[in-house]
Amino acid sequence: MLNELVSKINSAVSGANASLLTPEDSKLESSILVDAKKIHAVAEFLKKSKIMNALQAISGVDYVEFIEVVYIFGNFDIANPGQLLLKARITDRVNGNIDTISDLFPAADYQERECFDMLGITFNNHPDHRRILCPDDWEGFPLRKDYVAAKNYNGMEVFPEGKMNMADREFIVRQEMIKKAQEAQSGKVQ
Amino acid sequence: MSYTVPHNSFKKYFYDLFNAVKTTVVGMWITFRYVWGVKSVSIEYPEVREVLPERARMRLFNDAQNCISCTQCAMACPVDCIYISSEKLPEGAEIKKTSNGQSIRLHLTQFTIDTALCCYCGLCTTVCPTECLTHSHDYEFAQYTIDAMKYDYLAPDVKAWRDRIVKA
Amino acid sequence: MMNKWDIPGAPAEKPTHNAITEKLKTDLLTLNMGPQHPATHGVLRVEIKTDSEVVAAAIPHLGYLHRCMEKHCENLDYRGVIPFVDRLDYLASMSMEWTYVAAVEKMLGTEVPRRAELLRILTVELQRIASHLMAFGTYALDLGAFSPFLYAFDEREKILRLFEEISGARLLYNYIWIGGVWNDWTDEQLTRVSEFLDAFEPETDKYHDLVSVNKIFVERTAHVGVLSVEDCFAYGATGPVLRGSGYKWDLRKNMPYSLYSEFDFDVPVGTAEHGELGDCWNRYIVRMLEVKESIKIIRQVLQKLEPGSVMGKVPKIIKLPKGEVYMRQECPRGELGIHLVSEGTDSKEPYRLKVKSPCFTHVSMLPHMAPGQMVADFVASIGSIDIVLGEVDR
Amino acid sequence: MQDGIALTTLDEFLNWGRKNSLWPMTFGLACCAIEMMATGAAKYDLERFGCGAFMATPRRADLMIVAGTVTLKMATRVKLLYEQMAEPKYVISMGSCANKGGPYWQHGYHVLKGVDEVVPVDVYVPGCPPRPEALIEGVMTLQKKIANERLLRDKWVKHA
Repeated sequence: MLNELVSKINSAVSGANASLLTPEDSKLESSILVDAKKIHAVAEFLKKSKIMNALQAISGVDYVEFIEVVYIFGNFDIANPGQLLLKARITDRVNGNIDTISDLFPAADYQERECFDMLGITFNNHPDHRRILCPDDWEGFPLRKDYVAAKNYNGMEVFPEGKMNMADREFIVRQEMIKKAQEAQSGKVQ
Repeated sequence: MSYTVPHNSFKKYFYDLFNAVKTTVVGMWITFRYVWGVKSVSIEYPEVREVLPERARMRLFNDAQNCISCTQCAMACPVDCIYISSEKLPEGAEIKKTSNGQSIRLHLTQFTIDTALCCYCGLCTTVCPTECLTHSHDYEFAQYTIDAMKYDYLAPDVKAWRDRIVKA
Repeated sequence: MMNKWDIPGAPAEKPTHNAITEKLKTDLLTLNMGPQHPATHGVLRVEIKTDSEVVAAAIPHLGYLHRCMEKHCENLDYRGVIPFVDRLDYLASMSMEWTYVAAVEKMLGTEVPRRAELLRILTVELQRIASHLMAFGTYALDLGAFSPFLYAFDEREKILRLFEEISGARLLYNYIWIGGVWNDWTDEQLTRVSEFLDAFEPETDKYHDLVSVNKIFVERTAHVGVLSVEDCFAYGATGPVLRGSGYKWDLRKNMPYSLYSEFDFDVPVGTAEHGELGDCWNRYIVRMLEVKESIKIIRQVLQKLEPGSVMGKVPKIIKLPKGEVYMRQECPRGELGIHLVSEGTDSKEPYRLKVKSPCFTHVSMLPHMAPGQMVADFVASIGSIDIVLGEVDR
Repeated sequence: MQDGIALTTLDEFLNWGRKNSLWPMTFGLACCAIEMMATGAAKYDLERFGCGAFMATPRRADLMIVAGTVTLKMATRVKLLYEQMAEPKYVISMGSCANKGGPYWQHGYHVLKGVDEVVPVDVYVPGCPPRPEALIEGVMTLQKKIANERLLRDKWVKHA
């Protein structure tokens, strides 16, 4: 079924380069990968041809070589219910951008803002391109794999040392060191 | 529940009026019936206490006498609030047994739980092989300072504490 | 007769309210509703631009409860995620747990025993009742009625007591585990469930008499915050919001998961008895009718239950194959989706866990609903979509 | 008896008044707020302690029950609300999250590790979420604290 959809997308949108991603395990979800530049045209095609009538979520996954934007569509048609995972890959981690689809699906408005907030993907032509969950002056994109949490925000310590149970953890570390030293010593003696 | 709205506006006016009075009186009557005949549900807490179910997950308690320092609870804990450290028993020391017959091969030197971080999920108690780590039914331990929430289960006063918490 | 009132110097006609307001030019006033506001159900902050008393625009500001749950899940093993999923929608923890657990089970290919599946349905439907009772109580509280809140909480406490007996906690249960459920229900507890249902069913009629048909309540909610089916599709709304607009869609019926295909129940949609389809009253009544359907389902579960094991075979350390899965389930507030990505069998942690929360979607509809409403109606609109901020901000 | 009988009695009278009319603020943050509502509802009935009149504004409240996770975005608002309250004011930190960050302490880049970073806390109630009884016990603990306050004595009597 997804194979048909791939050929349909390819014939309707030139340059979409749609391809089917099938996992090794048959229990898992197959998805369709399209070219990031053509995402708006593909979404328009899906909406116009009534294959999918609602956008459910936009999820982003940071594989370190590229960031994958996963558009999760749902078909709320009673006769033919279904869902589709449509993916686009962005390789540029600094200036990664993709076209917005919020003019087609208003649901994408907030979802894209969340995706920007969490993974730092810029959505071109978005009507209200701001952070949504983190404060506006937040630095970094938390769900990236290389994110390091800030130590301070607005004068508040994010990880105050007194609250982190450092003594208890140090105790464990010290015990391990003593144990190792003892083992090493006993090894030498023997 | 259902009614047909009269289209005549004059009639509708009085119908709405009648309807408003009627539904309000019905609602008031339902509330008024609670004055008599309905058993009070309030639990007068400090004097009367609700009997907690057997599985209730309140404060964690570790019976250090039965602990074999396997650190499985600390591994299972999703919030890392259990701190255990242990050292090898000196050679020739007597190996004690736990109440269910497992031998204690490590000397427990620290068993601390920070209840200010604990999320009371119960994952640590299910993995405990000797069932020494349990959820007690003790929920009344509000504190004035945050440091008092960290419990050392090897502290000398733990005996008295144990008698209070574990009602065997 | 010189004029209507027969007073010399008086105008021929009484000036109408509209004529005055049309002439008057008022500046937009910015009202900040929240984060601490009794009517926003938590820490939602809505920036409202009002033209006198009429809302011209509403801008929700989210993130006041952004607890970094998705980041945490990337650092926990698959069992340890369950307590964190609990804390998403804290009014319907059981449903949250089940969706996550179902996603893991689908990747793992676990066979869940029949009794465990039935018990899951039982707990989730009880949770749906508890959650809708809470929605009923707080919605009445928002609109100025206090006693429904007390009655709803009274019944809710009985459900929570049952949950506390089987799981050990009142609110955040960690009861549904990968492969089954934690504890079995005893026969005595199951009889108490049916006793509770027998006592509770007449109570729902009381709620209808008390609130649903009450003229004040109807006036506050009918024809307020109308959302058409097209709006719902455009914004991706699900659950009672979609059904309140009259679209008969329920995942339990349309894409049955678990054992729901065996059950006989109805999908209530907005009745338009008062107001019109898609307004606050219809969204409210869908919840109240769903409670009755849940009672129906639980009764059938109690008949179908047979003794058996409640835990399937699950490896001690769970490792999932490389790939991803998107799991949807019908939760009290709409469809919850869990997008779970695993990075192959050498990792014990999820690579990414994205939660598609129904409340987040519904909050995004507020700017569409608000313009043209009175401020008091806007409060009714927020209450009718029944948001839980833990799920919105995650 | 350095403090004198009159001041002691007056103090006791004031404390008695204060501790039996603690009006909390309607201020729910997260999961614990539901348990706070349950405490205010029929079964546990916080009103029995003179503590059930939930005020919608901080200006009229004496007690702030911080029920839930305080995030960095919310922390400034919590501080603002605390400062808006009139003296005497008390804070109960309810639940693990408000105590020390709770389950979100480890990787919570956006979670404040304990509300005591921004406002002074009088009583910490443990639990995640605490049972309604535990919250009542927290209120009682606070009442115990208020009963031993030395308002007038500290003001007028000079200690050596």
